[in-house]
Amino acid sequence: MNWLIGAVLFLVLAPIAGGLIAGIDRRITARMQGRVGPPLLQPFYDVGKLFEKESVVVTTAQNFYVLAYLIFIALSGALFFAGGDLLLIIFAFTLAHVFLVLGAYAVHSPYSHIGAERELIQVMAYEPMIILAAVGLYMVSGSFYVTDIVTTTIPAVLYLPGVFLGFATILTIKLRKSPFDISTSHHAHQEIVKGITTEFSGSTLAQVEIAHWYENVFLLGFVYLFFAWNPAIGIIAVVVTYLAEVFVDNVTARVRWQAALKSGWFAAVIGIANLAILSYMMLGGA
Amino acid sequence: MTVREEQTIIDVALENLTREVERVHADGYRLVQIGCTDLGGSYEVNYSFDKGYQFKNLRLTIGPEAEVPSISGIYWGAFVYENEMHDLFGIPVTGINIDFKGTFIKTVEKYPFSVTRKGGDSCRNA
Amino acid sequence: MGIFQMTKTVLRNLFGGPATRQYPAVPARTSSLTRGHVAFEPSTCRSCGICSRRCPCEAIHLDKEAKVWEINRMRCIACGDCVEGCPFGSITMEQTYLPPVVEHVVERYTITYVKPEKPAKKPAEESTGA
Amino acid sequence: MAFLKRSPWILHYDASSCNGCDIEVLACLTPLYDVERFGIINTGNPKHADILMITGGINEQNREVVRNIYEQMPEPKVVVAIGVCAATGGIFRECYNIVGGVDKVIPVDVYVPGCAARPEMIIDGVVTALSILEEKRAKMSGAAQMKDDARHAEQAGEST
Amino acid sequence: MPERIVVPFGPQHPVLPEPIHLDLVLEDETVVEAIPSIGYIHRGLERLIEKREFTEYVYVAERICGICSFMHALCYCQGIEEIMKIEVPDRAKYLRTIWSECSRLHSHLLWLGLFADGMGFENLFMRSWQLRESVLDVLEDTTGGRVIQGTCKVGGVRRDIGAEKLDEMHRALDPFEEQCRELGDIFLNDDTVKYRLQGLGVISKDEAYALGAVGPTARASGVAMDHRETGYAAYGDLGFKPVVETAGDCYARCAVRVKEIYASINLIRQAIDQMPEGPLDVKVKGTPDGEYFSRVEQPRGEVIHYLKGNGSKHLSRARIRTPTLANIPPLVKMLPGAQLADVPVVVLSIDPCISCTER
Repeated sequence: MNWLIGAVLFLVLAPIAGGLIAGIDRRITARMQGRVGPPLLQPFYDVGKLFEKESVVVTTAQNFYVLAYLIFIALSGALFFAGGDLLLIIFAFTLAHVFLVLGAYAVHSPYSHIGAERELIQVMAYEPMIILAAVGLYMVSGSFYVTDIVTTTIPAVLYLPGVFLGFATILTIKLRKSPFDISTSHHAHQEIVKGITTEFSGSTLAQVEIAHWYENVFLLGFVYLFFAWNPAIGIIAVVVTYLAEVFVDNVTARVRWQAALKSGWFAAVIGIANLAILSYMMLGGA
Repeated sequence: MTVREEQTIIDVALENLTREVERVHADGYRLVQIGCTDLGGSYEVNYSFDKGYQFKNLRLTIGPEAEVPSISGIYWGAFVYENEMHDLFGIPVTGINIDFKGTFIKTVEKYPFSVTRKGGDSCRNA
Repeated sequence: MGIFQMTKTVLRNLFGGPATRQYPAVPARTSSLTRGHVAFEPSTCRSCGICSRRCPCEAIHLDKEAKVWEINRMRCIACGDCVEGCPFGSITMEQTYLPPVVEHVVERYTITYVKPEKPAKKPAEESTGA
Repeated sequence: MAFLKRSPWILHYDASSCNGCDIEVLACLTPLYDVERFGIINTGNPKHADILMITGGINEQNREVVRNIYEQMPEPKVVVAIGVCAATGGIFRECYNIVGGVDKVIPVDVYVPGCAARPEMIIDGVVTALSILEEKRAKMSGAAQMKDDARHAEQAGEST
Repeated sequence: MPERIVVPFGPQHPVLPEPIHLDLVLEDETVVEAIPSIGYIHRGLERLIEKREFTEYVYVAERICGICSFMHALCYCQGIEEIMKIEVPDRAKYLRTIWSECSRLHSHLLWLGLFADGMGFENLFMRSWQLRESVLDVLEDTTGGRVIQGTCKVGGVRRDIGAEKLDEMHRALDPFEEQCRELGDIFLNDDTVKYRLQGLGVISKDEAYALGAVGPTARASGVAMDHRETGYAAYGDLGFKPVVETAGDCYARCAVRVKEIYASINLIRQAIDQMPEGPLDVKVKGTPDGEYFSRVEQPRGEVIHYLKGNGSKHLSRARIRTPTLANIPPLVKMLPGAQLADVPVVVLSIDPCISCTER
């Protein structure tokens, strides 16, 4: 029952790994800014604190939506690490974000609503690319199942450089990093306050935070798929990709949502071009 | 290249105000500020203009009841000063382009600088 | 390179170590002129009252009869006007800052200056309270 | 379980200060002082904040704003008044539009003296506030007490 | 027909440390109309003149604003000195110039930081404020206060800067300038910064002049107006030219301030080189009787202190017109058409100092 072990391990370990990654991220960011930065375990303190706080419930629907968001994010991650179908995983993943947007819409705050709108724009921006990434991996490995993609011996990234580049671009959106941290951001100040999470507080916000951890681990897992033929290279690639994201976060200003949308689709265009060339080569070769 | 700054003050009557301001505007002056002074029985309103560091003041002296026409039709930006004039001094200004109607600066005491204010400005936190 | 203009600064920060002054571990940076807080020497004060008249915040209160000099720490802006004005050097500016408090502080000193003889040195009475 | 002490999130509001204390509060976030070392984040969102830092005295128009922000913050929370203006109105005390210190509108837990308060003093103020925050949390998780009770009791416990 | 929503912007808002309130009418995310409302920090400082003697009021003038604190005191003192016909010693004038320019440096660096923060460029914010700390250290070493200096007084200055300290400052200027230029290059050349700033909040030269814009806001639109040209304090002796840009957008306003930082460093260098010896102050006798509009160029633009004395120890009127108040009409004209994401950037581009504005 390998798949069950993978799923359970993910559900248990991902929050720990995600929190640690967030902690490392914050420390590196601080160093890049010439500061000392918070303790490594700071994200855990934050979430722990949020559970200690009084929960100001604006509407009960909000709690339901946020919980659903957490569950679906965890589910998509679990499916992924269980070696499930990529398309199903992406569907669950998208559904999770729909719940988050609904949660933000459930409260009456203009900032929250604008944040929700921008989150939807983000979904539109990254969705094509994420599907293309799945298609690309399918073309290389011949399967949509993560189990098959991981066990393939073909160096996927060599066939899919454009897809990987596009995926790295939308990764910036997904990790909520500058320049695309338009709907909410982990640090810094924003014109829409905290955007989509403005009205969440206490344990609700903590759930959003944990969902982010799951999400980040899942996304890094996705990055690994491109390098899956060699685990060592894969892990290095994941680390380097993440560090590059942190670096980009620190050397750019936030752009407007129009640019985020354009960048997402531009990434998709690169991806499509890559796939077109690939299929031409494969057809030619066949 | 130091420019010597000069300051001139010209008294104007209320009925000539708009005309005088228009003339200053036509001369290419920019509006620097509008400020009032409470003379204890009447107000002194200074319309200050500047062109190349030459400082020109139109001085209007009015009684507490007089209404002042807005110059925001000539200098669009005059509304900030005119609203302030209304909120702090209680001088009615007519025809401001963006009239906040007394909400530009909210004060506990109404018209804290007005001539009709007598005593009553005790320090409440002593 | 237009897009990663800040790279140099970021890399220098990353590898050059943080610029942070580790405050509670390292004492606060002050200079000889730093206006921290006003200190009072009760043994030299001749109750002239210049300080309390000059104070722009009315933080200083002098009771000549009771020989009490008070400073309301919650009003004092540490401008140093009283220090400059004091003809007897009873008020000085200290470089250290006052710690945060949980309620208003009025410091009260009893003036111990004795008129013709040498100023007697008595320990300053100090009480804290709102 | 004292996570609260390790992760105080700050909300800063400028009531009617001269900017002196405001910029010093912001300076606390910057590399030389870096309060993130203590897990402090400036959230800018009352719903996420634990510590409300107020600079400047209360005037007529911001009175409601300050109260509103305070009420939006979830319990437990503390208020730190920064600078003498926030304590009593300072040099502006006698102005016609100044009502007085922040404590005229909402309960204040810590006063940081100074004009302008320095970043080091502000850090000290936050550290003082943390222990009060912890006490409030302990009260909250204890017997179901009225919020007002907790507020009074905490003042008695502050004399350390 | 896009839906119109009204978004209240401020008074408590993370991007703006100060409470300014704007009612933004949005169509999707585009601003159609912006109505500012102020008054959240109105204190009524002008009337404090009734309670403070004219020499004591300097302390109040300093606290009109904690960022341009020294310049407010300077403007006030120069006004009184003009009314009372006091000739300030040369050394005091030079010291005033040095402190003014230090204040400008710290104010501009502070603004650059906030501006970067408004664009979501957190690292640049940190870097600007890190550089600003070295200016604050100099200010603290020479005046005793980081943000409120308290050294200007009617008739001169209260403190001297020793020859040794002047030397040290002079030596520190070169490395400091280098760091500032590196910072300035990021603001002026980074693509994401340019993307956010160029073509945003454009105001033409004629418009800027007609709306009464002052300071960097006016100079960025090509209006060459800088009060330092009138040669108050020691500016008359120093080579000085206003920094002017022509584009009139947020990028130009940023560029003006960046270049003013270099200009300020240069001015400080010159002032230290030419520093005359002599007394620091003259004794102030009598009381002011008369009126004067004292004008000084602050980091944000021209500030005016209208002072009117009646021969008693208390002035009869002090009217303070601060640069931000004059820049509000241009701001109201700049906002429509901007994206919601750009609102903080546009608002910050005039360098609003609400505390000054509302006094």
